[in-house]
Amino acid sequence: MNTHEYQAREILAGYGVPFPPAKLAFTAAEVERVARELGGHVFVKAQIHAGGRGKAGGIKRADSPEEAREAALAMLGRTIRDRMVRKVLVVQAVYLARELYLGAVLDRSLQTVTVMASAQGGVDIEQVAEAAPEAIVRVSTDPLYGLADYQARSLARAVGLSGEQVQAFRDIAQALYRAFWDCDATLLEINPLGVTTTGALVALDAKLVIDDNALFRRPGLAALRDVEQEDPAEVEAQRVGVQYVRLAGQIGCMVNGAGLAMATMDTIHLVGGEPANFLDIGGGARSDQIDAALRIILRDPHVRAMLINIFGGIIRCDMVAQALVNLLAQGEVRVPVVVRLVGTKAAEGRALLAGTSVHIADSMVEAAQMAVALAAGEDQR
Amino acid sequence: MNTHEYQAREILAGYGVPFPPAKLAFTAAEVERVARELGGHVFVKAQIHAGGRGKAGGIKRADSPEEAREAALAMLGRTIRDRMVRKVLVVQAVYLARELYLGAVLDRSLQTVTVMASAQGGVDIEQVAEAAPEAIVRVSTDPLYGLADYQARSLARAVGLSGEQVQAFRDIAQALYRAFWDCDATLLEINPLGVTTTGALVALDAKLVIDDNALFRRPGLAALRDVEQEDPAEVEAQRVGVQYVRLAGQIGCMVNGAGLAMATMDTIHLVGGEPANFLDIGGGARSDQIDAALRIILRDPHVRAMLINIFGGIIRCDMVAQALVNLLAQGEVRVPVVVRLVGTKAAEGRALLAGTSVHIADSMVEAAQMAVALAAGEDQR
Amino acid sequence: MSILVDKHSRVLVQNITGREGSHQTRQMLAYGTNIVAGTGVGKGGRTVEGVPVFESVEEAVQATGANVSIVFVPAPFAPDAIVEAADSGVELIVCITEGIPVLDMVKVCAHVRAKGARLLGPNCPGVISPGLSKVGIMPADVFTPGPVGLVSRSGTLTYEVAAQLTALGVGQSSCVGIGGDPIVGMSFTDILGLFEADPATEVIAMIGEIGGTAEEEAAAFVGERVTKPVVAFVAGKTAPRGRRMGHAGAIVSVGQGTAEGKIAALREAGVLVGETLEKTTEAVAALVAGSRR
Amino acid sequence: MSILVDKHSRVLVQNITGREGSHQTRQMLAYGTNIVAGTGVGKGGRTVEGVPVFESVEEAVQATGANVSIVFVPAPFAPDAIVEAADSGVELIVCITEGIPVLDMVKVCAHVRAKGARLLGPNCPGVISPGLSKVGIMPADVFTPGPVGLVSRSGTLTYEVAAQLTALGVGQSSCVGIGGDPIVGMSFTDILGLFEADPATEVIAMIGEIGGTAEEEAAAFVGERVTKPVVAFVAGKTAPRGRRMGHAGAIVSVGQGTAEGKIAALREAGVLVGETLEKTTEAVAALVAGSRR
Repeated sequence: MNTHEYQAREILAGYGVPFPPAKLAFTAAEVERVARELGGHVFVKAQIHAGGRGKAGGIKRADSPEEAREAALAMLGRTIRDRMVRKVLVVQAVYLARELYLGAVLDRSLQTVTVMASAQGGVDIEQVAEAAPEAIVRVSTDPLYGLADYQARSLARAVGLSGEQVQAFRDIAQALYRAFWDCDATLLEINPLGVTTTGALVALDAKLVIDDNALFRRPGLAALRDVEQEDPAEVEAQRVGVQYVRLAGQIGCMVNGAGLAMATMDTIHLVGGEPANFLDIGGGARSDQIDAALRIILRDPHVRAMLINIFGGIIRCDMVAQALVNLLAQGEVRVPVVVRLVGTKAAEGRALLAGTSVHIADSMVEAAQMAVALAAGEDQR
Repeated sequence: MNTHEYQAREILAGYGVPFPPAKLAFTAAEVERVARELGGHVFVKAQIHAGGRGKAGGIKRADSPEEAREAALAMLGRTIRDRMVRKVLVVQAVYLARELYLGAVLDRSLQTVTVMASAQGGVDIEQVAEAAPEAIVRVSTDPLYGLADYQARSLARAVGLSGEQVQAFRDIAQALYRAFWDCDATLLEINPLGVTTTGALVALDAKLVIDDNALFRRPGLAALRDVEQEDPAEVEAQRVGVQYVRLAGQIGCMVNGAGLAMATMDTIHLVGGEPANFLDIGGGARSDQIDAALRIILRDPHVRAMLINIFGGIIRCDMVAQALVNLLAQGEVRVPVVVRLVGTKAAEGRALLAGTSVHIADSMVEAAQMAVALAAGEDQR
Repeated sequence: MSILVDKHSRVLVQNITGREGSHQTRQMLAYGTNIVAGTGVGKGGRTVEGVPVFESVEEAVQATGANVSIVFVPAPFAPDAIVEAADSGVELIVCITEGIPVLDMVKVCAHVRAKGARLLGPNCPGVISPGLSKVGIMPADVFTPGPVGLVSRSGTLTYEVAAQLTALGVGQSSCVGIGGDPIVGMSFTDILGLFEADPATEVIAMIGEIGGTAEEEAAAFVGERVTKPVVAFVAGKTAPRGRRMGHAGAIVSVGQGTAEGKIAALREAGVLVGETLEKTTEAVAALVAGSRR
Repeated sequence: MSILVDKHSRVLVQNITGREGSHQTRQMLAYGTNIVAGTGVGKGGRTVEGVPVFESVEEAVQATGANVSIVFVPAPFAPDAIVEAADSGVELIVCITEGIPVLDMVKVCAHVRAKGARLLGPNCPGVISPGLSKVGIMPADVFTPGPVGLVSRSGTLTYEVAAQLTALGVGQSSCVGIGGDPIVGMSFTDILGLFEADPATEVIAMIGEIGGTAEEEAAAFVGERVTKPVVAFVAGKTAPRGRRMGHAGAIVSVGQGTAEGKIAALREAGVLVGETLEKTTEAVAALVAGSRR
């Protein structure tokens, strides 16, 4: 689960991480007032669940309350990176000498938490990881002992800190590490971690992603969820209990199993199409879930054809076929459909679809080829 | 560091451990009022740092506010087990079917925390450990994973609980375990953990001992210290930085090193005397510490002779001798003194003592024999 | 022969009294799996499908000598169930449960390692040694005994590949789903080592996916330690960065986990990587035919 | 020969720039200990008594090949210093520091074990192999080379026993203080095993005290694995229950740790237990004389 900057900030501040003074605001007038309170020189930051908001106009410097008001007017109620801006964080401007990166992620291979730092802060760490992986320094923690002082100090020195900054960095890194565990985070980062012109460390942005599987025991964190920032189709999918991720292509697909769903997407790409989504209905989906999943796909205006790829196990192919037949009968299926059914009750499923407009394929490759061809035909209509 | 029942109770209650309603009171009038608030049927419990207060009149049942007042009058301002009663806890009476024991201690051998339970609660667990060790069930925890559900359930079943009681016990045991770590405890116990006549679990007494070495990082816990409940000589020793424990004998001893101090005590016993104290001045004691240590011993009215046993290492024997010479000169030494000096500057130390009333011994056994004989002579005077 | 489970496996079903546990117990018994015991909190003393139910794993192990367990305990309690099994001397623990908080698995995996037990999963379909024993939830009829060792992070891809192999007339020694979570017990590397040592396995098929570095580590292991031919497939070439593809573990992040990187590492190590599942299974079949010649 | 340290030990002093660290460095250098490096936070690049100071253990180890460290870091930071040494590949870590919270040591000992390092202490005087190397704070002049292996939970009792042995003309192979805290790294058992394997050690002297069960475990180990004669002394027969006798570890509680229980267990295992220190050292001397005859 994603959180907003102001939420992550509040959590980290609770662990003693220093941030510049700031306040959340919902209207331009509020922004102007807050900017005045904060001394006039501020940053106005759109609170949206999207990376790269800076380049997209989601972070603006203002040197007077009036400028802050104007910056807010350009954001509030508008869409940045496909996300509606409902609130902005007004942050007192700080004069920085350098921008560092500090983050914690899971190290799957060592099965523990890794703390990372870089002297190249202020940009997306993914870009640093690609362009200059050696610019990211990592330490692996012992989950029992935690992030050792010496490890935090070595990160501090590696990013060019010295003297009292080393202890300040250590305190921030250990706070981040503790917050990571306490929040059941999968990612927690401070980027940039600024070094001010007077040498002090101050956190200027924070990002927290929480393990969805742990929300059941973190009601306080679960309450931070901002559904409005999520794709409505993904919200609906989560509600009915299927896994959906919107993609940019034209072939909607419904598959059981995450691995098979990805393999299906890859096959579509291989034969010249692009998947419109990832959709895994899971191993034991019910009729109503299948129905909901099909409707989610059909609601996507970019979908030109649908591919259904089911390996029947606990889930029965005839149940999937019946759900599709029902939708067809209701006239809800506006695009050509290709179905591949294997495993439990596959023959029964195919029998149900006989006589409908649905195309039957034997293999995944064949199904993908048919779907791509049909989508191209749709496009020409 | 020892804590009071009401303090341990408050801490555990913060972790969700159920206790009957109760209130701390400092005067008999207060006790009467609280007893009335609590419905009249209460226990009045002296808050002192001493075990076995029940048998010594420190816990009394009252069935009316007036009875509670009388019980309090019999305690407040009096001494129970050598401890002054300054406050009592007034606890609503609960009707119990059974009394269990639940505690956590350090397992030195496995280097982790062990959680113990017994169906024989309500008595000193030391007695159970001696009389019927098999009546105590133990589980060792993984410090990373903590007290597993299954372990808590197995303890619950072992002490005869069943049904919903098992989950209730699990919750209490896991709360106790978490509190143990959070408090840097060396002992944390609920005794008795009562089973009410309706089958509910309720904690009726709690004992918490905190690791002195961890107090530096637990200011909130360090503030719980009640110096008045401690032996003034031990408080003074702690203040000056030496280790002192009052014992029942007549030979005061001052030694450097805990092991050597115990060996000295044992030798005194072996030759027919009894040590009046354990006193370890440590490996690097200063003059003022040695002076303070000598005064602490001399202040004990039971002391009939003093034995000083120093193995000079970092500590110099001449410094110890000089401190003693100074005290002698001030006329502060009211009992015969035997000194054994070995190691760094031993000859110089002995030279300083030549011509004084101090007896010099060569070996530990000889020193003990001399001290015991001198003490006997003092007694006959 | 086979790896992990066979006719001698004495299987314990943890939470056998639950809906999924009892259903799958029926399926496993029907396959011939030697299920000797089950556990159910507060349900000790009952039987499910003729299998005796115990209050704790310790009691079950003492009474029946169970040495393999399969966990159907709901996510909030599954970590505890794994720890209990490891503490009670179970040698192989198969955790089917999906949705366990990943930081719980950091603790559980460390614990299991310290106890010297083996953990498969969580969020995995289990393991089947066709014709011998099934300790998992896979549809049994697509598997058939033979010389291919199959290991996968994905459940349905395991079934798909096994079905295609079976259709091509190629059977399997053992098929292992290691699970789709970011942190799982046994890794590709562990399973590859077992297949390498298993006389019944002639060719190894490995089905990876995006996320993490397990495939890269497997590639290094194959290069150094595996003499048997390995064919691989990696799912997720078209997955966008930073989005979780169903499996909690299927996410590309901080420069790690792309399909391209995995495929390159595997090819570097001499592993044949199929472009599609069909080409992958055909390559496996050809290698089996070749080794039989 | 000796155990733990000898002429080949390359010693690192952690917090060499502190008062105690620099003082003891002088003493150890005077004894001939091969001190190759020191650490001091924020003090990298200096020298202390001619020894180069590094910012981290890792740098010190890389630059000097140090394989033994001695920790003079104050209690709040000592756990971290031990972890750092273990992570940096130091083989033997001697922690002199007193007053470390015991639950910190639960974590630290688990970490050190997992890293495969050895830890002596905390709250210990260290180890001396007379004539070869001293990695500790003991007064050197009471020790002399010879055939007795000495191990103790107490510092001053170590010196006392060594001095008495030296006075009796009996030298020591190595003298080890394992520390007076409830949780320490190497136990009596670990050291007994090393003495048993050390050709230079003919007789073993073991000085225990009340608290815990380390002496009972040592007794069981002696009964099963030690062929060399062992003489023991246990301090604290007159200590009251439930009171801490100086050492955090010297406390009798929950039915464990009495001197009587320890002495009985040791005698049961064939260990000669002296009633006083004098009788203990005399027994050791007699055994040495006997074995020399």
